[in-house]
Amino acid sequence: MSEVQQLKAKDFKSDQEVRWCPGCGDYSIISGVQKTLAEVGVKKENVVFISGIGCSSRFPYYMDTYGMHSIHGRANAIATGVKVANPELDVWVITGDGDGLSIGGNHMIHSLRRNVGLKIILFNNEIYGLTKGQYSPTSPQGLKTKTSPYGSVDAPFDPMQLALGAGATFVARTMDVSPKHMKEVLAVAARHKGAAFVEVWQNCVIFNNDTFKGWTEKAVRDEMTISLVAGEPMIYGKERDKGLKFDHTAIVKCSADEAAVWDPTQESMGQAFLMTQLDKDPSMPRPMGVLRQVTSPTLEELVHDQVDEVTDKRGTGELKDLLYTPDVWEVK
Amino acid sequence: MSEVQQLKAKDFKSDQEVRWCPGCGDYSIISGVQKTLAEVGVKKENVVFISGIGCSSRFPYYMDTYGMHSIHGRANAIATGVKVANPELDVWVITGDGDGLSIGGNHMIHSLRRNVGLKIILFNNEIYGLTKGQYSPTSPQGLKTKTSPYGSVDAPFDPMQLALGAGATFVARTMDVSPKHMKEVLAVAARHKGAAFVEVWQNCVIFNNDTFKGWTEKAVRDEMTISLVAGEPMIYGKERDKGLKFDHTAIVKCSADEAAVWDPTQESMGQAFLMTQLDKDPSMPRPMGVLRQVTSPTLEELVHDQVDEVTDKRGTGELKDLLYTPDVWEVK
Amino acid sequence: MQLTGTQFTDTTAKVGNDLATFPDFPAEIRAPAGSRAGVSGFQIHFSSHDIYTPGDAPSVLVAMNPAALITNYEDLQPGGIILVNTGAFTAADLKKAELDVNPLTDGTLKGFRVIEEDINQRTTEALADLGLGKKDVLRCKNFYTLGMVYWLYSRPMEPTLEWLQKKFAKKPELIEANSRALKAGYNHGELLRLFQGRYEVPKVEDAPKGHYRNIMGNEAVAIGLVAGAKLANLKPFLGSYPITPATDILQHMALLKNYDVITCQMEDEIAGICTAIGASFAGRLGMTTTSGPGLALKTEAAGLAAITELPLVIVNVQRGGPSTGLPTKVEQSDLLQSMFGRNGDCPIPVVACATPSDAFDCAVEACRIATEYMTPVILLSDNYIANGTEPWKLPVMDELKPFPMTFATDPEGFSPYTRDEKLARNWAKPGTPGFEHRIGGLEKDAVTGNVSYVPENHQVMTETREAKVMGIRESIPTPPLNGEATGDLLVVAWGSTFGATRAAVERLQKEGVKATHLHMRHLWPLPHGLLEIFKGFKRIIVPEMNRGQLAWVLQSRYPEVRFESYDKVKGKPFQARELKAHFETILEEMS
Amino acid sequence: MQLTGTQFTDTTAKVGNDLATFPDFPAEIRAPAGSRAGVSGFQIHFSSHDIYTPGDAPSVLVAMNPAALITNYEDLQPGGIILVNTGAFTAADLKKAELDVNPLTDGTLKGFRVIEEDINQRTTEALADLGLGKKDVLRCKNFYTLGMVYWLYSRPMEPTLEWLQKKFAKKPELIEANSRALKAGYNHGELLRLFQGRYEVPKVEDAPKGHYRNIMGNEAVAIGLVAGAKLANLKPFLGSYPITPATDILQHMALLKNYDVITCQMEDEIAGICTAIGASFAGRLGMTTTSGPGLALKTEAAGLAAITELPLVIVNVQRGGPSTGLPTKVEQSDLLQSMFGRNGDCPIPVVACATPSDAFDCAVEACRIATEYMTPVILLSDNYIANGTEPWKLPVMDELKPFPMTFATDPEGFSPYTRDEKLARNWAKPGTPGFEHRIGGLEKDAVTGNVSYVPENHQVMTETREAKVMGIRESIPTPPLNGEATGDLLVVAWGSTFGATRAAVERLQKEGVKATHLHMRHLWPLPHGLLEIFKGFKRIIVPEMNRGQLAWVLQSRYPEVRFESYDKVKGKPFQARELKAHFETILEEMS
Ligand SMILES: Cc1ncc(C[n+]2csc(CCOP(=O)(O)OP(=O)(O)O)c2C)c(N)n1
Ligand SMILES: Cc1ncc(C[n+]2csc(CCOP(=O)(O)OP(=O)(O)O)c2C)c(N)n1
Ligand code: SF4
Ligand code: SF4
Ligand SMILES: [Mg+2]
Ligand SMILES: [Mg+2]
Repeated sequence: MSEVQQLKAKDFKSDQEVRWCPGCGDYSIISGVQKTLAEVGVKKENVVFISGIGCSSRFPYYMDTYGMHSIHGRANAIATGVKVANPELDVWVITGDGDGLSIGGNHMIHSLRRNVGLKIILFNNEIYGLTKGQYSPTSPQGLKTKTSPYGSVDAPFDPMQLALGAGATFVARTMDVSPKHMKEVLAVAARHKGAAFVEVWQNCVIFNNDTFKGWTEKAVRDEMTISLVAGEPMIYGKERDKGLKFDHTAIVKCSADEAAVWDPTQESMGQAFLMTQLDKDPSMPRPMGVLRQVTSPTLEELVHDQVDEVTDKRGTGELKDLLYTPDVWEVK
Repeated sequence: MSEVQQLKAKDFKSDQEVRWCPGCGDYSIISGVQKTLAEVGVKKENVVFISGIGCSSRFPYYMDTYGMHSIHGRANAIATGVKVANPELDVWVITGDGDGLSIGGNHMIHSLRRNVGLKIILFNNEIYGLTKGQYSPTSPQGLKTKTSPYGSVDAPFDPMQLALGAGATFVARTMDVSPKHMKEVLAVAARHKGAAFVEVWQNCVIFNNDTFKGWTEKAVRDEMTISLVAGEPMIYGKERDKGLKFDHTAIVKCSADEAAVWDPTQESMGQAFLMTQLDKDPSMPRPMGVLRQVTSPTLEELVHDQVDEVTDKRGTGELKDLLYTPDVWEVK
Repeated sequence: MQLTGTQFTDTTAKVGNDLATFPDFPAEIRAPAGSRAGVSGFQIHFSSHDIYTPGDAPSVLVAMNPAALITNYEDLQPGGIILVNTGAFTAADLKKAELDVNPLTDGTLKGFRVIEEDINQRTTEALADLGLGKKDVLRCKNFYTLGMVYWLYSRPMEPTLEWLQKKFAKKPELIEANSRALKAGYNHGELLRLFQGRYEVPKVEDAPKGHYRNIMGNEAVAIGLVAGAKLANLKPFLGSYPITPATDILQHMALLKNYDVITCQMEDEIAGICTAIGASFAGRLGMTTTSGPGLALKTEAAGLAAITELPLVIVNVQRGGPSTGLPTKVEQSDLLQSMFGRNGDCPIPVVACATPSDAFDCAVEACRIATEYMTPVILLSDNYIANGTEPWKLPVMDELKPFPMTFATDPEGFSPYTRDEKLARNWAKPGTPGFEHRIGGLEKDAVTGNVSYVPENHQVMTETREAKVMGIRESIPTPPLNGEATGDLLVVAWGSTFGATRAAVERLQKEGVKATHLHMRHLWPLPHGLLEIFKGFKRIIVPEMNRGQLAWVLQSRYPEVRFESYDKVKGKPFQARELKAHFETILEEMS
Repeated sequence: MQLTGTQFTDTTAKVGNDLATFPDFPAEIRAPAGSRAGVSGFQIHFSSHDIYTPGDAPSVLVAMNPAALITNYEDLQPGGIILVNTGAFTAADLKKAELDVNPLTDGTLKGFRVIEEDINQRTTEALADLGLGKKDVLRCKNFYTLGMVYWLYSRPMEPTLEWLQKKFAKKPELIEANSRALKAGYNHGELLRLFQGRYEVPKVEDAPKGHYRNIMGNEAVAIGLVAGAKLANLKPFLGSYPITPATDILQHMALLKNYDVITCQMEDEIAGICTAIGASFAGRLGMTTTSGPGLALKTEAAGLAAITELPLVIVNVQRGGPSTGLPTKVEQSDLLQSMFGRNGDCPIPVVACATPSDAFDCAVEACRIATEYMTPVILLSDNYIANGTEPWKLPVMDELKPFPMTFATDPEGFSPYTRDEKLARNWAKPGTPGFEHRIGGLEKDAVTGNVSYVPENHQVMTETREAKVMGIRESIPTPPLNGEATGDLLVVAWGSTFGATRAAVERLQKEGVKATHLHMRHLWPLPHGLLEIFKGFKRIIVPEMNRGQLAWVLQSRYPEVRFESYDKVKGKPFQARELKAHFETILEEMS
């Protein structure tokens, strides 16, 4: 067991039958994760998947690693406990737009601000899948679902915008229908030190089919999305002939030559946040890829450093010291 | 009772003895709110204050209006129920950095995204006051408190940044020690249609004294803060000789003449968000005043419009229609 | 399967049979077709006399694949008919069902009348000339089967044919295909006389006169809540969060916007109950719907509703626990949580419904208690009631007695904690001049309602809250007995164990046994008069789909008598025959 | 007041007296000084023999202002001494205390020995030449008073003088001022002989030999949890959220970082318990601390811990409920919530501590049960224990028996739900090669631990979880009786009612009454042997600071005997004399 073996994607498959609907976007995501794990080269026994409840949250059962399919909305909190308890582990959070942003929204934003070293994959299908089709906090206003038969009246969250607002050190987006892009993004996320928030556009064929079609379909994808890559110019279009640049505090279209170079590593979140505002203009492409990636101490580091420091200063506490403090007196 | 009487600030005082510590910043806030209510000219019976639990949350007891001192973290959710049930009411949420951002963080962000017509005042003292001094989600890293005797390891939220991330339509900040500025900001908030989020820097003399001193103290306030006013140039300094302007996606210092005009009403949150990044540079002033103020349909409007529409289309449902649907059969 | 089941149900009701159904979904949205976990069942029991359960032991089982066969055949009556779709018994199908040998050939089905039919093939043939793709054709096989069953039970095809017209109005080719499959199945039965004889279930002759409608439990709760609010002269406000098996209630109420209904799907269960509390504070009737794990999350806020004494209806549709447990299966294991799952001494009344149609009455009753006593109320349903259907004899409108709420009218000396003779406090809503006041979660003075830390006051308020809830007993009847007032055996049941218990006890009674059934609608406070009843019986059995929760409560309150718990926690309802068998054992012990 | 109280406590303990204290804070951080709500009390009871409560009826009351006087004088023993600071009895002071007339002059204090002294003035004089501001001077008045009380009880001043040196090391002027005030007060007592005679309480002669230390309940829980984890050979992880009166435990554990302790203050109670569950999954011993409303929020996650069968200690420091209730007052009203406040059939063991020092043992016991049985455990404390102090006879190190956890060692055929003879499941932690597995909140197969919807399996698992918890009985003793094994009266108490009950019963015993006290540390499962004990007594009284919760449980489990509840829900502990009076009434009824 001591020799590190190069694992393959299939080594991460558990013996449990995968039970998503045929055609569900979840299949492509699990395969992307399995490939990423193989590529990044982790030890199976160090990997832990923690999920909440939802279709997506059945994920851990299908992975031959450690895992917990917990309760609705609490994956981030449980995963925080796992990671702080043992920082050596590679802890992944698998969650949905309902699980992670509705009931679990608070744990999500708090784990992001604390920069807990979790890889968080948010399966965003803009619907509650497991409970059979109710609107979620990312469903567009007006969407008719079982609980909004006359159209949803709730304005949705933009997950990346929310993550930035919470102070996330890593924010990215990819899509189920582009395995290549997904693997690239997941690999960067897997290597990020600290909380990595990855939104994945995931199609729910049954209850919200084609919700991302206007951006993800092969025919339009290149025009309607832009893949942001650190250090590369912001270019998009089938012919890679279109660019984006900053004009004061706005992002505007330009030719490919004029395109600005994307830098997700700036301390200011300004540019990343501007990117999340692109959706206000329907003619603009939607940003995909890594929006932000900065290094900052993680919660688990700081916690353990403090334990070490105090221990260095005071010496390892023995059971006896705990009880027999200096204010003890003796009755003889 | 039918004549609208012009009420005075003191008319909003209840008969309950105010029980904050002498010197607590809460006194100035309640007085600011009372003055604002008088100025805006509301009817006492239409005003409802909903709070959670915390020192600040005792606020409703001191107001001679309707009110509920509810449970920890839930004020926004309860207030949403009040406002949607009766949109005619002026519903205010009183909360603290623990109540509204720690345990209540989720309800906070969801009420902001839904744009519920609530006036939310977040008393930010960067500490848990009522439970006697533990660090809060806004406490700076390193702060020594009763639960962080060796310094807090948690990176804090920036409340305004979080509110913007959640999609708030109104975001502002003011401070307890500037009653004038506070009244100005509160008056704009009071008149905002939709969710108005106002962070107030509030001093807790007992457990976190002087935490904002570096910005709010008379001697430095003009240099260390900038009051943003819609339509006015971004000028600050005792001599009002300093300005801010946008340099691409950054905010930079400039002379007063060159200062850009502040516009919180833009649809893109870009500039407002950039403002929240100013604290990354300690030499920069901290933004105060209204950061964002846009109009968008409120939840309560949309809910009631839908009820009206469906009712128009189907007719008012009578009890009998509810039971005797077309699939009824008769046994004779 | 659910679709065709529903069709059979509707047709059967229209024919005038009494019926009860019990759909059984897989927990996955689309569990792999053909696997055991993917079996989707639909059980229906119909008869010419009153029936109380979807039938313990079906007399006919239709198994569309090996998994369906293997997970269900044991429930069948000895000698029952099994209709099997042999088209789905290939080696691959057997493997999906984790079967090594074919149960059709290995003797498993000895004692049943097995009818093998390649329904896939028959359907394909029937639709051959329609030019449909293979997939579409095979989708029609359920209607082919339904046709066969219609023939078997002499049901008319018209209602279903009409329904198909509506359902596929935009896809005429599917109308044609399904209609044809239905008729082909029916004709197949007729032509080949596959079955030995045909069943004919005449319509219930002695059904009380009146108007009827088929109703599912969740829908009954939804319209019961709307009706209850109307009877209280309040507008309902539902704050909720989806959770199986309660979501339907929210979904149904969301449709009723023209009944002054507001529904808000909130970010979680806590926000659901909190918005409802806010809405009640603002003068509506606040409601929230959930299932076990959601109720666990609502308990802190339920305490706030109790101490602020605001009306609130909390509906809990129970499912298998603990934790996520068995979310699509039935259980009655939230009774003790409902009674005690809050911090402090915090009594809240609990009402439970027995059947889908009873859910309407119980929802109205919950609204009555909430408003008349200014208190949160917990209404317990369960997955069996929620998704079950039965014909509901509609109340004549005059039978629905209003219980209109009144708001405080005299601002002079108004205090929110002044009480009426029922100990309900004064209610004044924001927007009314002169009644400005504050309430909250801290203990409050018994007179002024202001915060009070006075020791004696807390004792008074704790006792007052308790006395108010106990006082509800004055407004509820001693539950009627089904059977004689004294005897050997009393069976005390609650919730959806009603049906199986009633059926089992009635069968015993017919056999001359001195057995009586007592059904408890009100679980807290317990109605007057129970001890007197209990004392009249030699043995008292409490069958529950939990480990003895009502028995625990009763034993604590009535130590004078002994309660014997009989439990089943298998995610399935009791069957009348298993209850009967158990009762018979008890009776034997006594003789 | 709290500060000087603590000084008196420490000095008294060092003198060798047995003692118990009970600080009583106002609910507001700084309720207006002088108002009734702002009264900050500190009660201490010390004696030469074992004492169990902070003393019901104090013999001396020190009242620094009218509000303190008026809210406390009634508790005093007839003939007790009242020391009053007349410097704080101006008209304004009286008004703040909502008094129209001066209680010193209107006969209110008839029957007490009142000593009036203008302590403000005395202190000012004593510090006149120090050049301090008026405010600073008046801050020293409590030490002046402490000096007087030291004189009265013949306490040495040295410990406090030393403490002042440390406390104000950076502010020498305050050392001087407070020391001088203390001495001045002492001398004042001596010189003027204000009191009729002086109390001398000799040190406890028969105190068992050993090492002692003063301990507060919350601190005892904190170190007990750390010790418990060490004995289990695990590292503790505390995930918590501040809430009165439990916050101290988190605060104290946060100091113990060099004991391998990790504490995380999370965003709410749910995150608190969830991080603890995560930490346990990762191989630490997860813990979470809270009070009633927080426990309500944790119930859903507690169910997850129960079904995943992970070790977890949940500490609940009870306060007055329901809802926010009386957050700074004592109550025992979360027992039923602890037992039943979860969805589904979800038994969790419950342990309750009796006194501050017992809290250490109970915390260790909770860790033992959690780890030996792989289960969440609820440890109940309350505000009275949490903030009370008593001398703690430290265990000799050998007495602390380790119960080391073992992790699964053989990956061959490993299954997380294989059980040992105690029914505890196999534990393997992430990071260990070959044991990769998944757990979760859905029902799981009894053997493989995979998700299972099989009906029979759910019954088996439900019964297994129950049997495991009931099996804990085999590891706990039948509680010892204080008194004879049969008799007229048995008093069954739990938690902090221990002290008053023990004192009351012992007084009765001394008077020759056949009364016995049974204290219950383990509330679920109930230990073996109780029924036999109960049957030996004519009457069984259960005094509780709630409306009869333990009585409810016992009555349900032991219908053969009758339990009589005696309740007090005033936010204050029972007094031995009120219990004794009640028992006497009962005994009279019997004679
Ligand atoms: C406490 C609790 N509340 C509600 C539910 C019901 N529930 C299960 S999954 C889910 C939402 C699923 O949506 P999402 O997270 O978007 O996942 P998806 O199924 O779309 O992948 C809900 C409401 C639950 N299991 N537990
Ligand atoms: C459910 C619950 N958890 C915890 C508490 C304890 N508690 C009361 S107020 C508070 C935090 C107060 O901090 P903040 O909201 O910042 O208000 P402040 O006192 O500083 O004004 C806490 C943790 C509670 N009352 N209820
Ligand atoms: S319901 Fe939607 S999200 Fe769930 S498994 Fe099916 S396709 Fe995927
Ligand atoms: S503790 Fe702090 S926040 Fe609370 S009342 Fe006192 S000064 Fe104000
Ligand atoms: Mg989803
Ligand atoms: Mg605060």
